[in-house]
Amino acid sequence: MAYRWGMAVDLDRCTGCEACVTACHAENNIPTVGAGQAARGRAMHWIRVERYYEGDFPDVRVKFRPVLCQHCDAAPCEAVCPTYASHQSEDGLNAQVYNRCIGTRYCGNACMYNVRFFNFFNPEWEKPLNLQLNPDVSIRSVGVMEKCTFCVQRIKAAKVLIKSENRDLKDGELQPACAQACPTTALVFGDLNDPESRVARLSHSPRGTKLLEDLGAEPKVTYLQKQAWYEPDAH
Amino acid sequence: MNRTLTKPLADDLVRPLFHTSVWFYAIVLTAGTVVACGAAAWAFQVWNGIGVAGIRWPVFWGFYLVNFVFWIGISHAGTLISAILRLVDAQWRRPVTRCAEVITVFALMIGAMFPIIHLGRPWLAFWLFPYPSSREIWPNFRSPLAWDFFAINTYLTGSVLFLFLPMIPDLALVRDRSTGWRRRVYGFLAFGWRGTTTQWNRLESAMQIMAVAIIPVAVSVHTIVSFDFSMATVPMWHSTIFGPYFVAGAIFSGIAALIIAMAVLRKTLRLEAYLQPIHFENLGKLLLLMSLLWAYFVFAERLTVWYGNEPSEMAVFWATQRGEYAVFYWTMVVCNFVIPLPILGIRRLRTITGCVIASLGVLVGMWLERFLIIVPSLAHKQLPYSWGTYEPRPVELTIMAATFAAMILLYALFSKFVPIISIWEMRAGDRPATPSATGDHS
Amino acid sequence: MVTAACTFASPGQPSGTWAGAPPSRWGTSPVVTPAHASAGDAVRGFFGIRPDARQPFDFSHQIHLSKGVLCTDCHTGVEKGPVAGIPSINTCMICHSQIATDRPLIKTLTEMQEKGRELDWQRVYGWVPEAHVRFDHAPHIRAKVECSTCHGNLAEQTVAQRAVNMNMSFCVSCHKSKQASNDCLTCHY
Amino acid sequence: MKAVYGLYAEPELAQQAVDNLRAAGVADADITVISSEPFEHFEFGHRDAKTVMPWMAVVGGLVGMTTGYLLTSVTQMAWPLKTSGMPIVSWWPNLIVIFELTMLGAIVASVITLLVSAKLPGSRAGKLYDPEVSDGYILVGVENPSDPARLEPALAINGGRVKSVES
Repeated sequence: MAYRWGMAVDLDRCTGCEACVTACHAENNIPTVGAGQAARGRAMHWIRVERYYEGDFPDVRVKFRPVLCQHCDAAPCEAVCPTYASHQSEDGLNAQVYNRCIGTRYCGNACMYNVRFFNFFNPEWEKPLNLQLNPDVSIRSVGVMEKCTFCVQRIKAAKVLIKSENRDLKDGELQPACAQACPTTALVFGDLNDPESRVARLSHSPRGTKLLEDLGAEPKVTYLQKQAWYEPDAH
Repeated sequence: MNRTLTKPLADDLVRPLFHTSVWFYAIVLTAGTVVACGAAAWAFQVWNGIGVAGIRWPVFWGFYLVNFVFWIGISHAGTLISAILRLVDAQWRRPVTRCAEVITVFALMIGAMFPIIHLGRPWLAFWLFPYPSSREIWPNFRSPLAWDFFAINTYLTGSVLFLFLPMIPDLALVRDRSTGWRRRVYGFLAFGWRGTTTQWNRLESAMQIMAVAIIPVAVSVHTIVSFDFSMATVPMWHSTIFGPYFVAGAIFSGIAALIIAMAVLRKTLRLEAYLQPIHFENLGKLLLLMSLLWAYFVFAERLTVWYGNEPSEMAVFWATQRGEYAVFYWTMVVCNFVIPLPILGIRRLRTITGCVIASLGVLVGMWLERFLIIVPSLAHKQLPYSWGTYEPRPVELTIMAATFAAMILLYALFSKFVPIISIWEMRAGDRPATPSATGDHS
Repeated sequence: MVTAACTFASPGQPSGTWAGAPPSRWGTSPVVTPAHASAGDAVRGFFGIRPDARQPFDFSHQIHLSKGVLCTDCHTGVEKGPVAGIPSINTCMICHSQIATDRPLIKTLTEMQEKGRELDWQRVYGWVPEAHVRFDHAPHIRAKVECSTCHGNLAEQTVAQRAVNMNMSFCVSCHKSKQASNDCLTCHY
Repeated sequence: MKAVYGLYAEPELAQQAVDNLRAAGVADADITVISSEPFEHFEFGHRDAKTVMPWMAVVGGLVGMTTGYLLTSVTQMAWPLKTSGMPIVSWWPNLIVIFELTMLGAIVASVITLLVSAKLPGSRAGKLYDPEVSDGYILVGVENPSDPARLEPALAINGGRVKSVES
């Protein structure tokens, strides 16, 4: 059976430590553009932790929301791409095919989550940082859009592995870097087509909502959060 | 009109082809320099990466797309207006059609450059073309950019033919009047035109059919340009009004460009006898109509957004009404409506000078309109955490200046080598139809 | 300063023989650099023009295969992972410590092994970095794709040559005929 | 080529010349009229107005429409890639491409019909022509007449000039 990768993000567990952001940068060879370019809006973070403040001083609470590509089923970024660089993969991933991308940046505009990033220049790593690059991940060249892939290189490797060992994938065996790095296990990744997987069960949780759900993009990332009407004791 | 006048008419309109003033060289040199600077700026951008432009996350489209929409809008001056006037057989169209159609062709060529200039990897722009490749993948026809490709190419093909076909008899005329290399070049371009009755009849039929076909194409072109925006769920883009709104805006700016071009031609080529106040008067009325239509569309768009009170749309709405983009917004309203309305509405002010002033305002206003559609919406998408800003960089400004220079350059060269007013159409227009001579009387 | 984008060789993503990009000359940050070293380099990259690999010496596949040596005897990684592996001198010396030791070339190899030096073999196939193609040998071997499908009949070659035009159409037609996945992410990620 | 022709400044005179030629027994198809502007309002100006061009435009449009349909559907089925949850062959967007190609087909077909039926581009060598047409004169003449002497009086109208071409 085909996989359908998805994620659940437990906002009640997220402490905003940004370990996911760091892990993602390290895993996916995301260039750090430097202060000058970052000030010009060229910073890239496939996953970012949005901070929102609630209440008035001094009674202020901070809310964190990790935002990554939502891998929407009806992704607005896909249909607008004239070259199919952005399309739905057979596993339901929101694929970004770098070699096919000509850099219209239309997908970046169409994405309501602003989780697509553009290589304004060719990336470069100063010695010895080039030695820490992940050999399993492409280095994206200038003029190409990039975004969260749910660590497709890990998915690919796991698929090859289970095929060579002739077995099924175990739930939790495969994790993207962000979920792996999360100290509070706020990020849960897995196969939504497997009803027994943790992510599938969490996605149906009454605490779950989708980000900008009313826009109809049908995201595959579920945000879990204490709801006003939800009383855990009632269950 | 007396027959004896047709030779002076041809003499007048052909004169710029054989007599070059110093001004011509000055214009070509100046505009050519600016165009060369623009080409250098583009080469610089291709070599270093598109990051040298001001576009940034999340405002991925900036000045390039503004200019794209602007120039495609300008292109609606010519072929569309000329086709409509030809179909309704408006006699005053005759000296206007060719200078209008030339604007279309050149503005389209310039406008169509921008989608390539703005690409991250422009050397792969040919992937937008539908052709069989070893990759076995075709363009995605669900993408508005693929629609753009077809719409612009159809319109460009149609417009070039619509301009060139009625040029053939005039090229034949120039051929007959010239010697040496000019005779050979014009002879080649004239396709061996003689002017037999068959040729005239076929030409007229073709122009009639093309006029019918080109009007829906022109409407579709700017509708599809508007789809580039309205297909995305970006606040204040995702609107059903965008199609007609863009078409109206395009014709609006197109007429303004035409009026300015005609006023310049009138002075520089001494065409006062042919481009008369009546032509400016009529185009001025058309411009007034479009100004009112534009105001109506803007009001309808703004009212709907304000009434709907949707938070993400209101963020863009207030940013343009009284926020960081308010200066541009109200300048646009003044340029597109407040200034043109009295100038064009009051008959005494609807002079050539008045029309030119109003047109200059409209060009500025319509350019700002495209800026205000593209940038504030992208800067204020649904998640406030990811709001951003945009400001152009020198490379964008240079390329933009170069496109205006390119228009001047191409127009100057064209009017130097081809009679800018259709001689045969003027001749045909000079002769009132005599009732006794119509119909079969043999 | 080293540009990783071009000189970076990874398993499954061959680097080919592309020149590295020059250090940055523009911008406010060190990450900014043109994608190619020169305009000529850019044009060659666009058309995929690449010089043939030049090997340290003319290794004869023909002789070795005719003696009954199997591909997997030397290219040991091919069944296990992405890269087939280019054998080190140690691999050569498994046999050549005994066989044909009197040949001058083998003598040189023996000397090199003693000094701990390696041969500078060059990659025969390879893609431009912008192609972002990843190729894993192992699944293809498991799917019983013959080595000669892509590498040609090496029993007739001395130095390995580019036997097929390795463009996307070549890969895709084979994937289609074997009903392997044609999802873009199978190879491009 | 031999020819005899008259040059007239006024279309009324040209019409008279055409009528005279007919009266002299010249077939309509043999009369050449060349002018520097169309004369739709005169009988001689639309002797040859019938054309298949509108039909050719329709045919061209249909060819374009078919091309558009095949291009959008066949290529998308050849390598089906899902985007935005839309069907592989999505009619709404495809209609746009089909429309554009239909119009392009119609335009190109009418222009091809124009070029073929008006014999453009063509050579003027060996055909009746006079550069004075460019100055506004209307040329009425007969190419390779069997009896030039008989036609000259028909063309000699007050206000016109009769010329002839030998060899």
